[in-house]
Amino acid sequence: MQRIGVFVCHCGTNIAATVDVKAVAEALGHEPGVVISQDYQYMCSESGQNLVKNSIKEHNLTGVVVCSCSPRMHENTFRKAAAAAGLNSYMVEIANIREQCSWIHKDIATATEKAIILGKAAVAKVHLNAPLTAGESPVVKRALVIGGGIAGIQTALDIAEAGFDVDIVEKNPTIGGKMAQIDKTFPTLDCAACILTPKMVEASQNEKIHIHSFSEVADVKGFVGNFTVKIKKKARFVDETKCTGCGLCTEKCPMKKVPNEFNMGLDNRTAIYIPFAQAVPKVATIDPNYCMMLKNGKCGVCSKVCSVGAIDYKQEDRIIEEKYGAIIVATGFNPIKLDKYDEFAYNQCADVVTSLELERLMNAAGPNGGTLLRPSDKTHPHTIVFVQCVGSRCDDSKGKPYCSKICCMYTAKHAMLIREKYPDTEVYVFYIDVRTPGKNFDEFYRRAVEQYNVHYIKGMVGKVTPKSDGKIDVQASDLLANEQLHINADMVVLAAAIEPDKTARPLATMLTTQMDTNDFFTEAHPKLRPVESATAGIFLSGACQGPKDIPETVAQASAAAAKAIGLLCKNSITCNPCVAHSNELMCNGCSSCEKVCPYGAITYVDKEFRMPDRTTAIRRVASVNPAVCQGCGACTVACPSGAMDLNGFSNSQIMAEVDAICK
Amino acid sequence: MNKNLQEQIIRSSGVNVLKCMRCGKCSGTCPSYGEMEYHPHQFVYMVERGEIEPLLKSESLYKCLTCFACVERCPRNVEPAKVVEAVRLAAVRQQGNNHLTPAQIPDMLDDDLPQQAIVTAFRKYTK
Amino acid sequence: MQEAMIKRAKELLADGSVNRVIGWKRGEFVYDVTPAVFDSAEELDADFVYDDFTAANVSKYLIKETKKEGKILAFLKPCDTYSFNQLIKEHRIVRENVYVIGIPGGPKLDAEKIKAKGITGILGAKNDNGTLRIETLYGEETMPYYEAVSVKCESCKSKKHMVYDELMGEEGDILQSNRFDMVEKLENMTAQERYDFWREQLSKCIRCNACRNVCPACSCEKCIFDNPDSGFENKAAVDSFEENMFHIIRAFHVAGRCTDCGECSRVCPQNIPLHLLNRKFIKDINSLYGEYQAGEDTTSRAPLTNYTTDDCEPSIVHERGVE
Amino acid sequence: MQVNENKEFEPVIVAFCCNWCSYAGADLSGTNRLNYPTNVKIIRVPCSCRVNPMFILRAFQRGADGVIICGCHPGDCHYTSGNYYARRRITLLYSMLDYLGIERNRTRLEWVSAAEGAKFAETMQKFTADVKKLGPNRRLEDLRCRKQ
Repeated sequence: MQRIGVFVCHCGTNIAATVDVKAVAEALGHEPGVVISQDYQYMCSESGQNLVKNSIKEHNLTGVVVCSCSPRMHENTFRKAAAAAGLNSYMVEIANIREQCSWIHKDIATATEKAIILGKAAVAKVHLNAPLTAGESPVVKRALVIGGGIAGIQTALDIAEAGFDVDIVEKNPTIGGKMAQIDKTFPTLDCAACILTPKMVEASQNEKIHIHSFSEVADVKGFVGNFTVKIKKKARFVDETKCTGCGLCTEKCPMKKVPNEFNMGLDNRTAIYIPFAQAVPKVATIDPNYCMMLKNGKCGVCSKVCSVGAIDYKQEDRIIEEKYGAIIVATGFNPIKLDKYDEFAYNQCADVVTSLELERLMNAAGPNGGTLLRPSDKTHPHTIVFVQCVGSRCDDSKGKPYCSKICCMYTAKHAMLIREKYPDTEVYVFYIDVRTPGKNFDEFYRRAVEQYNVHYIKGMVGKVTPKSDGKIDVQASDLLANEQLHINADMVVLAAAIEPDKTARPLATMLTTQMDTNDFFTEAHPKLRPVESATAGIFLSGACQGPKDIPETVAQASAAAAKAIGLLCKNSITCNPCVAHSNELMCNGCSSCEKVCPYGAITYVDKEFRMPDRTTAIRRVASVNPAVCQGCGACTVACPSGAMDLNGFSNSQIMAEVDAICK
Repeated sequence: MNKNLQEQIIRSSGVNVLKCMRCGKCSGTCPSYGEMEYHPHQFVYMVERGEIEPLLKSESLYKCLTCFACVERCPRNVEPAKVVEAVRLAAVRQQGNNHLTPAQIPDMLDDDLPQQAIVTAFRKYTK
Repeated sequence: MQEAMIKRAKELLADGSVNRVIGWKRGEFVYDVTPAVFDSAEELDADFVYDDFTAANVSKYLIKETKKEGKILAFLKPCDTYSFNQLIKEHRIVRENVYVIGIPGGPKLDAEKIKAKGITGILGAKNDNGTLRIETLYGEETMPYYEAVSVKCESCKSKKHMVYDELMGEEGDILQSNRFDMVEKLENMTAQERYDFWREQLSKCIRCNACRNVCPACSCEKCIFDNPDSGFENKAAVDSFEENMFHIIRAFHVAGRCTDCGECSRVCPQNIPLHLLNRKFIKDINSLYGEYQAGEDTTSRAPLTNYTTDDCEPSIVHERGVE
Repeated sequence: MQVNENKEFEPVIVAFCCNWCSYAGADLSGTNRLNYPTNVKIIRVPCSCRVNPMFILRAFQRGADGVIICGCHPGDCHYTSGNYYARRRITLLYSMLDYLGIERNRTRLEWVSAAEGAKFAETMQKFTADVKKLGPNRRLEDLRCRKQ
């Protein structure tokens, strides 16, 4: 029989206001095996913990039940306290009487009754607890960064700085991501390329960083400290090791009518291409959808002009496999498609553009060499209307429910840059709210209004109508003047909502990390663990976790790196001892458990057994690798004989809880 | 502030006026804007504040074309046109208020107006 | 058939291909035929039986037998071969240690059905063109043949052997059976009717464990119901629901593994239609996750150790059929 | 089972919640003070695939009036595939219970993420109301044990 101590926490009034804690302590004190039952103001406080520690020693306790907040909150606190008093940490069970009782119920009588039942269930479980010892598993000292935008680059640089090898997997031919497409950055108005490209070069030259561009993660196996990842290196039909990036092939390629995705399709590139001048790696890539040699075997110009013989039309996708201790997700974002917002005429009129398209239109390396011209007729626009919140802050059926966060600031930036460069231009910004929480952000926005005379109008554009004279009628409401406006504009710029990259969802499934309904990765704790996923060893960097501007992205990238470094520094990590184990005497060797194990933790061994009639027989029995097992319990249900059981959540423990609740 | 009327309008329209984020897109998109005293976003806001009487008295009620452009465009699915319609219904339902008398009819007639429309309108706007 | 089988068994014993034979011998009564292991030609001559009362499935015995020294000869009816394959899949039978001869199967006779007609002192029975001629201590009795056919053979699913090293007699086909008719009938009842039906049936259970002991899928080294550590041990009913729980859990444990050999119902002394539980699972698996016949092969993944990402939700149970 | 005529029937409801999504979702409904009936008692399991059908039967056997299982949404399982196996097992078990004449509304499986505190509370309210409507679980009683 266990000697159990029960400790009921008041949590100030959080619990005590709706649960009669004294009655709970009293009732649980009568449960079999309970030798001491006490209540206390704050069990998690130092003195509360000391109460537990002293009671363990004084009453020689073999089990502890704490009736308090969720085990997700303080289970570890009390486990550590128990361990400090010489009791195995896994002899502690928590009855959740705050989140699952006092906070949701109002009637003291029924809430107290429920708290007692929850306590009884925990006592019943502790009776069947057994001391567990955690094993250890080694940590592979290498990190994988998925995504090579500013988030991924910063994370990789920081991890490399700490002395660990890092691989960056980037799906595009070059790293750089969205920041490489941006012209200037707010609120300083410095050139994005000027601050990004040195980092790209630094990443490519750092011998600890290995860039797999034009590659994708194909498969992830394993667990924290020991992931095995398959990376698909897509065929770029150019030998990366030979190509010098001279660009001769891109000049000679006869297929010149390929929409240039780097310039948002506003101009064209060739079938063999280098996305932009500062690309890293600066290696050409052949687009198989347009290359005539790959499509019908007629051409081969690039191969002829290449002086180093880097062109390889026969190249195929390659899978490489590598082991990592930590994985950092930095898959970033994209602007949403605007097809369903007919009212803004985005699909009907070339002069209605998205903000990212405007970045390219204004960029010196963009389609117009940095002169802002209307895409339709290449004339200088005199009236430009900016529309904020296009697809952001919508009802779910109409767009994204969240604020995309960066639009207010980049719109102010655009407006200001235009007014600076072309003072003859009238700029209107239709806003719902101007959101500028950030260092020097509101000052920046005020400058746009006060210094640059940008017309900020509180209201939303209702309708955009392209007219036959090439102008665009913008119909909107001015809520403060309480009037409807018509603006005869030359260009309309839509601040499209941003959404996570489409590759994030399948990746999350591979990584077994959680996502919210918008496909942003969910952090382990919204406040206290913002750069970790709930899955150990997987970290989150940048906009894959939620909309972010560049400084925030970089800050989070470094934070994720710090967390990853903290893991990589360790030689081994303590495993979760709540793993499955097989009772060989009962195991049939039927392989059911092996088939459902998501980690391949179960293998079979032939063992000799003494039979009842004193003969011996060799039987095939399951054996669990405790370092690989993650403790999901799928095997325990697949096992018909009940040979497979789970530490900490055994069949008998769960049934004891069921019995206690149903009594 | 008229709580009863406010509740009636919210219930009969099925619109949650609290969803409105005051962007004004409804009014930005409204083709009858110029003829209305109170604009679509004001309907939503005034119902939220319980200021129903001015709306009931306003000609704006009958200027709404029920074209549903505001419903279509509202980013938050607030459906202002349904609020307008609900206020209109509330006006119609007010006991003893005949909005139309038989004597007024002859002046309104013109050759293009279908007979059925006259009958329907008469039914709708009288008690 | 019996003579041919004995002859072939003796040959294989003689040339050393096998050192034992698993077959059947008679018990106290002529219809009381049970599996038995024979070591010599003499034993075969004396006791080996294969007749219309020989219904038992010997596959399960091979779990233990194939772990012994030498090779054993097993005669398997078509339905037995499914069980045999399933046990191979589950690594329970050592295939190298068994020589399988496929033999024609049923329909087999159910002595209980004959006795139910008031016919006692049975000494033998023969099918004579649809009429069963029963030799008894008190002279010959007759009854319609089909009325004496055992339940498990009434809805035979296959006359084809899934596995054999050698075949005696003609190979048959997989049949279009009506085995789900009764399940469907139950499904179409109201919940109250179903409840009443099962309450009456399962209330008959005396917990003799015959169903479990005969079932080739119920071949655990130690049954959880016998294991004091499992938390499920209960040999005698302590609560009114216990027997019912036993049968539901047993059906669940064999779900996806049960080949529908029908032995459970055949051996039940209380005539509980236990096969209707197993067939419900089989029918559900077929309709929800695609056709699956346990024991058809030795490699495929069983439905319960498999999944697809677009499997139906459990709410389908609440949406279809009769409430 | 004795039901006091004067007192409203209060069902015993056992909820199995996976540690990663649904238990966290339950905690969230607590954090947001979203009320659901006291009848619901939660048992924490690592994953919905840990829920052995035997636990459900045991609960019914020992007097539960309803059993609900909550897990991560399909595709979001912390262990990749656990809830897919659970989905098959629980579907088949519920179908069997239905076949045995146990009322459908006594069993449920619901996917609740860690972010869905409101959904958790709503689900529990609805489920409790449904079970309450059914009254005490009659179980599959043994006719021989029947008190005359």
